[in-house]
Amino acid sequence: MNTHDNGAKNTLLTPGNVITAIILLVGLFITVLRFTKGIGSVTALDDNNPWGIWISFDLLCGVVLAAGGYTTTSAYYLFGLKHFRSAVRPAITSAFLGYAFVVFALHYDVGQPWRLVYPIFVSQGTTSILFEVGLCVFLYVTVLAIEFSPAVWEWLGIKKLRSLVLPLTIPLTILGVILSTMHQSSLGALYLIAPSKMHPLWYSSFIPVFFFISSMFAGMSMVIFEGILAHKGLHGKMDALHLKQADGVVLAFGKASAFVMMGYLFIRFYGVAMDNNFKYLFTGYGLWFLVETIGFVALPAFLYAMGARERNVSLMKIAAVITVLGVVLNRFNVSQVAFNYQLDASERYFPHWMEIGVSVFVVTLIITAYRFICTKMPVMYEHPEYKDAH
Amino acid sequence: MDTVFYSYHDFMLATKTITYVLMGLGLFGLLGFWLFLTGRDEPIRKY
Amino acid sequence: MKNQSSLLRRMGVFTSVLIAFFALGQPAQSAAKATGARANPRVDLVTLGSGEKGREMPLVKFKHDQHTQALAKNGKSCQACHQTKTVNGQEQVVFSFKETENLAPSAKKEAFHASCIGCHTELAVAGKPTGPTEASCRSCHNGESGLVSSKESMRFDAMLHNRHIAAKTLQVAGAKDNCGTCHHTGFDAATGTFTVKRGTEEACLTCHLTPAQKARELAKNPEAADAFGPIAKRTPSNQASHAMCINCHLQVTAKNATANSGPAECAGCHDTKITQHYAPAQADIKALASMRLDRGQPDAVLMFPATTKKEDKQGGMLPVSFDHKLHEAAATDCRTCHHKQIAACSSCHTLEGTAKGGFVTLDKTMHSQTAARSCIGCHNQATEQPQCAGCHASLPKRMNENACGTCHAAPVGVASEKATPAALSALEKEERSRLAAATIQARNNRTVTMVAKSDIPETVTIGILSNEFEPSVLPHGKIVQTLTAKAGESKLANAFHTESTTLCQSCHHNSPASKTPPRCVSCHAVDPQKATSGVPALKAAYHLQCMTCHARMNQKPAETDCNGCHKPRVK
Amino acid sequence: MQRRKFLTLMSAAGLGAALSPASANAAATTSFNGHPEAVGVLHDSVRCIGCRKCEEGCFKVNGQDLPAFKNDPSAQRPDFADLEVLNKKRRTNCNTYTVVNRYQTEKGPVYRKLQCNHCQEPACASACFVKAFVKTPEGPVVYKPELCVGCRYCMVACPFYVPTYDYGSAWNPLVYKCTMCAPRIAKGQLPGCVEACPKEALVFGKRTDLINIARERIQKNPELYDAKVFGESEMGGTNWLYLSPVQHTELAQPELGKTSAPELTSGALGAVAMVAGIWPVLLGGAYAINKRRTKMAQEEAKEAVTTAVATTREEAEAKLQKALAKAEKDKDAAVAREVKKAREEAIQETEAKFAPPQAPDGESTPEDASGKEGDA
Repeated sequence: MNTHDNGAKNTLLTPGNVITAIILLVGLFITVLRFTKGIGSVTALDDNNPWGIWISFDLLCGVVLAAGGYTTTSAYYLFGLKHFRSAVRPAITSAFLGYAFVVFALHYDVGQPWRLVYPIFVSQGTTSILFEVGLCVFLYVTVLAIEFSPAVWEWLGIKKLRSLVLPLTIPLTILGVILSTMHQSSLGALYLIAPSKMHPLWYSSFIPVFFFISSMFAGMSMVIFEGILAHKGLHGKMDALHLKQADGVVLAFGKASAFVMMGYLFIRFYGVAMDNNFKYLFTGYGLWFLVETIGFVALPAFLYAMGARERNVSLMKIAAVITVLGVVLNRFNVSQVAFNYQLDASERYFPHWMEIGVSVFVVTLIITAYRFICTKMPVMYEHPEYKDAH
Repeated sequence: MDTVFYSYHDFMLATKTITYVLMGLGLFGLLGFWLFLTGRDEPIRKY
Repeated sequence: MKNQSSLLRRMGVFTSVLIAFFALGQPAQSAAKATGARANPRVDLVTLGSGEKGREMPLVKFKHDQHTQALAKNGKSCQACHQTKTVNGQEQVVFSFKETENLAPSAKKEAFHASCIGCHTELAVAGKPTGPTEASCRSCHNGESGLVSSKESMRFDAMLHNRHIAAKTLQVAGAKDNCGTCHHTGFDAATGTFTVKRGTEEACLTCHLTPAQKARELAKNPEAADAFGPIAKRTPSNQASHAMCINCHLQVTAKNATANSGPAECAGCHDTKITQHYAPAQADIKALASMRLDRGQPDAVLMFPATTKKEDKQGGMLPVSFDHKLHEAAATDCRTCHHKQIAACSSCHTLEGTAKGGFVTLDKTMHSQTAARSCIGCHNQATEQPQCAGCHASLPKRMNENACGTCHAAPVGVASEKATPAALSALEKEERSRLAAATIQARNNRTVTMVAKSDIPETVTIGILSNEFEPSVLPHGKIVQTLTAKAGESKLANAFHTESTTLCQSCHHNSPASKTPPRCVSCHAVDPQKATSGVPALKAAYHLQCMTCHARMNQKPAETDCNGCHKPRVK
Repeated sequence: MQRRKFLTLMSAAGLGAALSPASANAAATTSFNGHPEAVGVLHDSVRCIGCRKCEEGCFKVNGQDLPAFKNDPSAQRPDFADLEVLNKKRRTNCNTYTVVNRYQTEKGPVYRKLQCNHCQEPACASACFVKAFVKTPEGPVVYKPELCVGCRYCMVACPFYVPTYDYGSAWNPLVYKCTMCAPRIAKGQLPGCVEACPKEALVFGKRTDLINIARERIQKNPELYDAKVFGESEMGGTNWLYLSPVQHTELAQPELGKTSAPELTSGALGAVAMVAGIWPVLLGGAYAINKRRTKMAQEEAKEAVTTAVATTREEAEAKLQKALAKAEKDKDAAVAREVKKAREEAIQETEAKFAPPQAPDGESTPEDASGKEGDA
């Protein structure tokens, strides 16, 4: 893909291209293996551990890190924060890609991916939290696709479709927030059903709230984080407004993140208090819990706050990276470390390299697709023809 | 038309199905009501 | 070029996210699973500490016996660590470290450090093997050493008791026995002398409460007192027993090194295998076993239900002729039945219940199914020995209403009109005792004749269910003989198995005793689907009966060895 | 009329059933105790001898449906006479619906059978998003393979680690678990394992009867049994019940509490409806407030400018009049020109002073402020 920009043939064998090519080849190889020999041939999953990193990383992390979509659109469209204008399209783009690839990755994990539409169209298990997740993700991908589509129409020059979609912006934004609230929290609620299998420090009847609140700052931090990456890789694609607003977006989202994270930190400990789990804080798991909450929530919240006070954008960028890592850590803690904690070490799960391979493959695809979209479509810049209307 | 539920699960299955349908209707209903509510505020601008 | 390097960098970030998790995640998991050092159990561990607040070091787990032995090797005595005082005219070792009792924690710590390190250093200078010296704190303060105490409570059982009574080295001036050596009713701290009163002996723990008991009582009421005086002044049981036993053992050894003086180190009393360590000579066992403690107790008593109500003095039930002598030999010690204090059961437990008896009524005291001290509870436990458990495991443990008369029977040789609770309780104490003894005698003389061998089948062939197996041949005669022989060994069984068909009824249950009991299939349906709820079907009934009995009596074949009973059918 | 129309609509959609008053508040005032006729099995660990006959019986009934044996008659059958396997901790898998495990306790070895417990409130059914698990009124929890998507959430949800998955199949991987021999029960036969048990350590019957039998056994032999019937209330109760000589936790039976799976998730599911109901109101409100506020700010600014301009104009006019009067007095045209210039200067100055407030980033974007796209 990179060669599209550079054109020259001698750049085809750059390290980046070679690595991308290797990852894609390995990914394709695992894909073939997965769909000919079964899930067991490429994963370390077993009867005690039915959900591996394809759920932990591709689904849980994938969805939470794509939360930038709803945070940015609601900030701009609903709360009228105009200086987020340039962040809206990139955020919607990455959210749409994130969700699309979550759905894509799910095809590897579920046994019969061709039946993925069953819960919606064939047999509705409405008591299931997963039904709700499935329904919301299905609807939200649709919403994001529509929200994202103007960029495509502008790119392709189809004005009619573009003008058909634009009036839907506000209802779609509100629907997006509703759906995000539902499924972000429901991803946590998935674990409500298994109190006996979860470590008490991570099991709480408030886990849906924890997931939702953390999705807010995860989304905001991810916008900042993606901004860092985009500025390195796609600087040339940004217009003046984007470049001008970039620091303002970081400062505003960083400040908001800091405040939300403090609230989140408190409710995590209220959760511990309400289930009287203080005794577990002095165990190995407790230490790990403190690493997660203090090291990856309180610390970045303080870094954000300092950055906000001193108008220090680079400090906030560091905080964003730690926050994103912390949210990933939290999702892994809930879904892997705390889950099945009571089993013997020999019965616990550790991913097969091919599982990691698929996850890396998916991430590479996202990046590649993102680069393609950003280089082709008006995402980082405003399309000259629709400049005033955007 | 009184159905007897022997398990909470069956009860939930019935009530949640209805709730989901109502939720869908409710969302559209609210949108409609919003348009009705703000209909005289100013003409909807077309682009 | 810029694009490629940024892609590389991005990949790096995502990979490090993954690596960061797994690298960080693992130690947390392993830390939570980690267990302590391997357990090293010892009998002689004494935990030493000064009681200082905010200490930095773990408490010392002191190996007492190792030090006793080392001191002896180096020609030192207990006085190296312990002080002495004079009690009953003899110099006795006080079992706390030096004069540290009343020291402040910091001073106590200094004393420990000075003595331990001082002694170790002294030996080190002399070139002898020794323990840790200066500046090796963790050698003694080693919390994670894995050292765990395997100390058991001392069990002063009947055999050990009898050995002390028979010991010639123990004598009390002016008394015909040596009970006063240990049993005392009071202690005069000023003169250091005991007061002794024969016939009032109690267990040590009756007065010398355990430290925990004492603390509990004093917490409730600092001036708590019982029949033996104020509790606050009482030496706790651990101090009392160490002072009495070990000092006596040491003194006997001091007088005569060859005397069989009893242990002075921890392992001697607190090891689980104490009876092996100090087993009496084989020749003495019989003599010791037949010895009887003499506290003026009766051989036989007529036990009446006691009531606190004057007008209802006689109670309703016939008295039990209780063989006290037999039970003395069967019980481990007096406290098996007499728990708090040696007295008649009815002094605390009445029909109505009293505060003194914890409101446990006399009825419960004697008949509780589960309490180890009650008659029924203890007899129930006896049915769990292998020779009894085969039959009794399948029988309900509950008392049935016909069983009352087995114990509550009219005494032998009393005219039926006089055999009423009222008339019997009006008799003189000696006469009641004589009646009880005569009744017990008659009971012991009774023999139960088993059903004649000719009346029972030698083998029974069970073929009604045979499918993949040949019919099973049950060695019926052999089973009856074995059960009869085993039951015959037990005095308890002889007393309670009163009918010739009693043994039969453990298998041929739930039907009137008979030489021709109904066939199993008359109650147990062949088809499990047609069986009455709660009644096992035939196959299960056989297996339940046979397997349970075999397992309880440790008989072959194993439960899962099908071919042990069934020959496989050749197809 | 409206109400009737509404109800008719509802009924037409097949939803009327559960709207009737009796079940409307069922969750708050009624307890669900399972179907009274539901059957189950009682496993008595006091009786169980670990002979593995139940495993064999299960295999006889279900073996041909298990992945390893389905299409492969030559596949090696398990050797159920081998009791050495009891030394290992085993669990069910896609080729075994039931296993017996041995646990060393103070009362010697004790055996416990593992298989689906056929919960009264099945976590698997509650978790399944395609209703592939159904709790039948007869008792068994049955699986519908034709619906299964293979998400394995049932395996996450089951507190007993029962559902297993055929990870080896590429095209038709399914969940496998004990069926309580539902087809056999329908024909009046006993489940395979129950039929095979030589000691009636497994008793089949109505769940309500089984609880009575279990209680009776405990009461008759309190020293043989732990007083708890496992499964009576665990996670809302199970149709397999267990008696044990020791505490059930010693037999690796989890400590579960009484809250059933649907109760655990009902709160979160209820919140969904509230989010769908309240969020549009709050967010729509927020949007409207912001829009209105922006508009008000604009209008205020406009008004301020108008007023200021008007005032200045008046003042300037007065000045002009004065100057004109003076000029007339002086009849000096040159002075009049000067005054006119001063007036224009004053207007310009005031207009600059009351110009619309600038955005924080210094950007003045009138088209932003109107929020054009948002005017849906």
